[in-house]
Amino acid sequence: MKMINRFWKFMLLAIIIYTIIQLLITTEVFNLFYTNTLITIAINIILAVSLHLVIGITGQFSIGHAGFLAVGAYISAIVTMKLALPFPLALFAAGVIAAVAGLIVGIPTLRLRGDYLAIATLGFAEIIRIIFLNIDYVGGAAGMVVSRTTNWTISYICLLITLIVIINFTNSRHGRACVAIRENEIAADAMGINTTYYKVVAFVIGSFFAGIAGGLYAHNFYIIQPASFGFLKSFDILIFVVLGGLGSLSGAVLSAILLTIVSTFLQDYAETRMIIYSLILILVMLYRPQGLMGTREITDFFTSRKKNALKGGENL
Amino acid sequence: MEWIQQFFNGISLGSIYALIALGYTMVYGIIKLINFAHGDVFMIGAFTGFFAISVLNLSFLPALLLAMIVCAILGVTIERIAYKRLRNSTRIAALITAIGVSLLIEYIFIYFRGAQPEAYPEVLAKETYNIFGAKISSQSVLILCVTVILMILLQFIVHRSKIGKAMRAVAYDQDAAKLMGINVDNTISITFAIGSALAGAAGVIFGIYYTKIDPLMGIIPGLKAFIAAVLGGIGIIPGAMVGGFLLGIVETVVSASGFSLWRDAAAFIILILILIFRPSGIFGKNAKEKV
Amino acid sequence: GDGDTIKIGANLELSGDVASYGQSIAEGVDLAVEEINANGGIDGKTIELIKSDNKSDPSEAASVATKLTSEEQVLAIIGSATSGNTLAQAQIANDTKTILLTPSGTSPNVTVTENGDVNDYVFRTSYIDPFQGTVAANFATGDLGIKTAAIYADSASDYAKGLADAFKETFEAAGGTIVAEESYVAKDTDFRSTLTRIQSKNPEFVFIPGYYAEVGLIIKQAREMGIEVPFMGADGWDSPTLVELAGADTLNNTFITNHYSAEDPDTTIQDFVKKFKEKYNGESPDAFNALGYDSIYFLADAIERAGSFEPEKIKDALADTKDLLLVTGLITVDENHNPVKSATILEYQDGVQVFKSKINP
Amino acid sequence: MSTNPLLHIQNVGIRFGGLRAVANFTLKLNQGELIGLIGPNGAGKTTVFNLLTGVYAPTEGEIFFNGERINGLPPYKVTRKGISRTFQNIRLFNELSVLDNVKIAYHSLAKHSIFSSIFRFPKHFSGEKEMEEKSIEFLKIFHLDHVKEEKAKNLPYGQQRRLEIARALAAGPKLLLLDEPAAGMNPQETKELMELISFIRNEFNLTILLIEHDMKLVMGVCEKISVLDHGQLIAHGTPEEIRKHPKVIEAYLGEEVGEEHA
Amino acid sequence: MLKVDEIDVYYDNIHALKGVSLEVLAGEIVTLIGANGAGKSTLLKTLSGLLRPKTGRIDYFGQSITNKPVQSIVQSGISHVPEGRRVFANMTVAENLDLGAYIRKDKKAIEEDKQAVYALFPRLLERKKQLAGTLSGGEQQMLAIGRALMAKPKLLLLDEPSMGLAPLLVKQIFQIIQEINQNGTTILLVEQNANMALSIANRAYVIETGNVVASGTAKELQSSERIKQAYLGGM
Ligand SMILES: Nc1ncnc2c1ncn2[C@@H]1O[C@H](COP(=O)(O)OP(=O)(O)OP(=O)(O)O)[C@@H](O)[C@H]1O
Ligand SMILES: Nc1ncnc2c1ncn2[C@@H]1O[C@H](COP(=O)(O)OP(=O)(O)OP(=O)(O)O)[C@@H](O)[C@H]1O
Ligand SMILES: [Mg+2]
Ligand SMILES: [Mg+2]
Repeated sequence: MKMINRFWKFMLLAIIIYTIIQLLITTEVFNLFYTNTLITIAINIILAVSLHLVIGITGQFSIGHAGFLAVGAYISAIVTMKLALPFPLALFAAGVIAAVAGLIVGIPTLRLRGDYLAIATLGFAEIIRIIFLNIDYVGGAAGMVVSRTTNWTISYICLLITLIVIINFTNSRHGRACVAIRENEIAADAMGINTTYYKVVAFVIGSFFAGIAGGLYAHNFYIIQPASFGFLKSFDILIFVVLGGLGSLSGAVLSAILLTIVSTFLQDYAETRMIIYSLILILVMLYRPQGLMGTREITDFFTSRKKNALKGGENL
Repeated sequence: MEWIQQFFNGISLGSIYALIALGYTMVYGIIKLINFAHGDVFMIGAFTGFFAISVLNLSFLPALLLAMIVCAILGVTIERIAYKRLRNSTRIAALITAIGVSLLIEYIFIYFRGAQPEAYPEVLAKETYNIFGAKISSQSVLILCVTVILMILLQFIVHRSKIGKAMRAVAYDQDAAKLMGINVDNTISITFAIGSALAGAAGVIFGIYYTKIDPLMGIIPGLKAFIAAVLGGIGIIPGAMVGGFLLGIVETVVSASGFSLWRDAAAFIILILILIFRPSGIFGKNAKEKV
Repeated sequence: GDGDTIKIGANLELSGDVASYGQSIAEGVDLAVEEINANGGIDGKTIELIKSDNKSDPSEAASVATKLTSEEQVLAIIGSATSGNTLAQAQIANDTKTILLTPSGTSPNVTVTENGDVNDYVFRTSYIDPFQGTVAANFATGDLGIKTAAIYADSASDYAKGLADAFKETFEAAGGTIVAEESYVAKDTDFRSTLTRIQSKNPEFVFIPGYYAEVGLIIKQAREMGIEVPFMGADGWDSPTLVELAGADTLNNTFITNHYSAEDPDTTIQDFVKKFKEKYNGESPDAFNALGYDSIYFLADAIERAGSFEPEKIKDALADTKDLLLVTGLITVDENHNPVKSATILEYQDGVQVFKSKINP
Repeated sequence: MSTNPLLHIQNVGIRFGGLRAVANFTLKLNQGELIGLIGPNGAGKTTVFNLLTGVYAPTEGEIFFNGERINGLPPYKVTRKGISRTFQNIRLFNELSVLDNVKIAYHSLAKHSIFSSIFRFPKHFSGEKEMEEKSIEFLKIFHLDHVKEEKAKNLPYGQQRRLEIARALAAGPKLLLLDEPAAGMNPQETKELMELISFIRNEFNLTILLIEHDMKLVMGVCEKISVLDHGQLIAHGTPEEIRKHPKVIEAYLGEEVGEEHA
Repeated sequence: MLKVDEIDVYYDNIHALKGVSLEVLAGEIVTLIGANGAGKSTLLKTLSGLLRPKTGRIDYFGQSITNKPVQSIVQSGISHVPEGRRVFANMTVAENLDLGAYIRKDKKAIEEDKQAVYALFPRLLERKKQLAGTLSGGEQQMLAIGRALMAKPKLLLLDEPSMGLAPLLVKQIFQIIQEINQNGTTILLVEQNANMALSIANRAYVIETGNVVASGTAKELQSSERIKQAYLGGM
């Protein structure tokens, strides 16, 4: 079958990418710094793609994604550091608890629209952050020291799983239901789609992967602090999604890669980095308000199905 | 007595939020843009006032006016350069641009003068009044009056004056507004000018009241003012004021009960609760789309 | 390092929430590096300083540290300003055998891990939080004869928490009572509601561990509300801005513990103040400036004593430092990599810091 | 009238603030009927549709569909019970392809779960395949299959109207509600639409309730017509009866309506 | 009065009007008919300045208004009632009418004209405090026409004014259009309801995919077999 075939092509490509990079790491062509940048890129892609499902696909304007990142980070850190359980389990727990948080946040807020939804999600993210700030068990403001266990392989595996799940979800009747909500909620409702249900589902899946990203994040940066998960972090994730092109999964991936590299590169330009960063944002938005990819996908450039309008990655 | 005092504390805090929220809500009401740079215009207003008072030796009113003018010009410039092109693109693209503009103002400012805070000179004599055993400073009273007067003035402009009607027409449908003979660009510029001038005034008043200003000072009050605006029903002018007061009082009550660390969380919880029961804010009409 | 230079990284908060501390440290570091290089460097090698911004964010700090250690292969990293951002790099420093020297990270667990092990490669220039808290409590009970006190601490910083804990312990041990314990959050501007609460408890003394930006406002608002009792704080208060914010009169009857005082007639200090003012348009150096400056000399001294550029030897030399005279005092490093040095108590009189006493550990 | 109507609207009403948009409205639709709903602008016709489909909950009265009480159900549940509609102002999924627009309508008829889609179980593939095939069949009926990859918003107006009907049909309704399907069409296009309505009605064994201001269409296809004015039913009967009904002439048709289109 | 000379209009790369020329004389009712998507609305939008022609020229009373901004075109006496009504939903009926008179300064005359509009559409008077967005389609159409009249136009551009209206109202609207015309306003009318449009118009143009394919007096077109077949329902 064509679809199955595509899946194996995707896997083959994934394995090739992995092998090349792993080779570069073992031969020490990539030093620790490059490897770290790769891990950060993987984490950021997971974040971008998980938010893409909520904003780009379902059209729900959530700007509090860092809250779920925080939940994942803290839960995974508790599992490994306090309970001394294995890291993969911690990652899973991070995803699950973040998904539960997504459910708790999503049910009341997703009935709100537009900017009201935006500010409510931002509010929830801040509440989550303040909760961690006030729990002494996780170190309060000073944060928690976490030993570094994230490595390139595990980040890559998580990234692949995220991509597969989200692409598969998007390219199914369920993903179409979400897109329908984005396009016209009243009509979607009239077509028999339980709009609340799908908004919450998209939100929960998005939160789950943000939680996974949080687990990787916590075990990559030695320390987690509530201050790292403020609304500016949420904006960073939002920026990946919008800059890449709302509704384009490959756009989100691409901009997560680009912006992470730009940001790492700008470390050397301490005083001017924020000026450059903000100028990039403004200029891209002014001259390409639809984002780098618009609503197109990378695969559109290779296939003849140019007019396929349902976005979110090709079928796997 | 302690609680009367706390009530006054809450009102004073709330009127600052309200003052910033007025401009926020106004700009939002017309072009539906969450102008994240509003807080930074507020910051520039505060610094302009500071400069006017300490370097140009101006007194309060001229300094206030100068700050308002500078901010009005800044606001219009931002709109013309950064937002105008985006009028027909998605709201979210405009939002990202606004975030970009906000960061740009902050860091250009820091680049040229550093991030250190500045202490505001005292230009207004300060007295303390005793009401029911609670103390309230003349400055608090001043802020309260300024806020209420500006609110009434704005409400009048938007709902009664011709330019106000034009603003609301532009807000709803720019092409149809053009067909009425309205100059859309000018109307939006005027909106930004008024909104930004208000932010500038708020900046100066904030500086005088709290005495500390710094290049990142706009972020938190900007966010709080935005919450206040949403609480009241974003785009609705009296709503911004009521939202500001409500927020101020809630925060004060939470701090006064010894939970100061939960203060910001409480602000958001109130916001979310209100939105759950009134999805368009306290005064917001539930603008359900007619099917 | 190779050739004629040694690479030293600076991993500082040049933007973000606590940018002003990072920037202050950077100024001090720049001045010291300039001086040392002008005087022929360390053992004939000039210092190549690589300054990076960590955006006041621990994950960025870790990323910067990785870059400095693997890309630039620096010998040592100066930074960061806060304990959290320093902690984020501790494991990297140990793993890559890079000296990590924080000028101002005062939390005890920067150098000592939770289970009591000392981080081999991590050092600091400042003393630790409990020391200042203890000094303040002793001063309050002893010199001022205080019985009841309130604590109003910055909750968002481990620094303030450490000070508050130490103060409380010592104060209560000396027979005093803490009548109110309140916190605020950094970047707050309105403290009136909590101050009203404190006022209703009638303390004789208020201990305010925190940073000048908020403290200035707290003092001003407290005095306006009629709280006239003595206030005390620590090095976080030290900035000319505090005086401007609170007002010179308002600040009377307040005290701080500090690393040093720019008003101190001590020649080492005045020398530094003069050089600093020359380089930075007459700006008066604050404690972060001084600590940044000292950090470079602290490191340079160790390298010279080690007589080698190998990190293993330098870390031993740092740990062995004894009676090294720096701007912020005479230091001796203890077994936890913490410098043992004196604290200065200063009183504000009409906006000027007046030397009150010097307390040795 | 038969004893067991498909749709039974009983004394339904709704208020918007002070305005009683629909009041005491009663209507029965038997299986297979095609009934027109006409009335002056603002009479409350669209509001009746909104009440039927759950967009608004009636403040008074009850609605039975297939013997089940449906008032107060959310729209998606109403659709699943077998009522679907088109909108007065077209509401397509603009950025999506014509094919996807129809596929979405199939959503609630498909069975494969989120899990089977995410993990690509065989059920997913069979489910998706079935949706695609059926959707294409539908597009063929409506002569839209040649534009199936086109974005909905790029279609000419007439095709958009047809797509909306196709989409409504794909949701598998027993009762179809059409809100001014001929609005904005010229007489020639309206004629074609009339043929289409008759065709789908027979083909899918539908019951249809139709709002339209084009009297030629209404009189041409409807067996019975209900007339609303100020939210109230003022007449119900065959086209001939309605055409001559004095109240309808006064409120809605005006004089000499017959001649105009003749 | 109005002379359109060979204009070409594009939406990005869609060529919507291809060298369209037409003329409207003072005092006339001219109607444009054509299938969906023929370019009728595009033409009206170009006349009122919402769109710019790429080539060609538009003269109004002998003066070019080709690239003038919308507000000055409105000021010179051209009012456009757009397709789909476009009333200001968040404002009351009365406020909508006020906005129609935005370019005017004569307060008293404005008030009189408002009363005249209410007399024309009594339903609007009933609903004058209601928000326009909650009006029914027909009510909104009345409001849109009323609003355009408030500018006291010399030339009124009407885009499908009968769309979605009850037969009685359609008749009323057509009567009102004639009344407005008799009071001295020239009218350019776009209609799908070609029969009725032709019955009140002096002259007509037929547009097909961006080209004018036929023109003449209303009578001529009404009796043309081809036009009957394509647009009048083949009677
Ligand atoms: N959400 C609402 N809020 C307030 N009033 C409303 C609302 N929806 C409809 N109305 C009012 O209810 C009345 C009936 O409106 P409705 O849309 O049902 O009319 P209609 O019969 O469909 O008219 P048309 O033929 O013009 O479409 C109108 O007067 C309208 O203004
Ligand atoms: N905003 C737009 N962007 C791109 N193309 C457009 C736009 N508006 C109209 N078009 C295209 O221009 C052509 C002419 O459209 P126009 O709206 O003028 O037709 P019309 O004759 O008014 O049709 P209708 O009877 O449907 O109102 C059509 O092919 C349409 O698809
Ligand atoms: Mg209707
Ligand atoms: Mg048209």
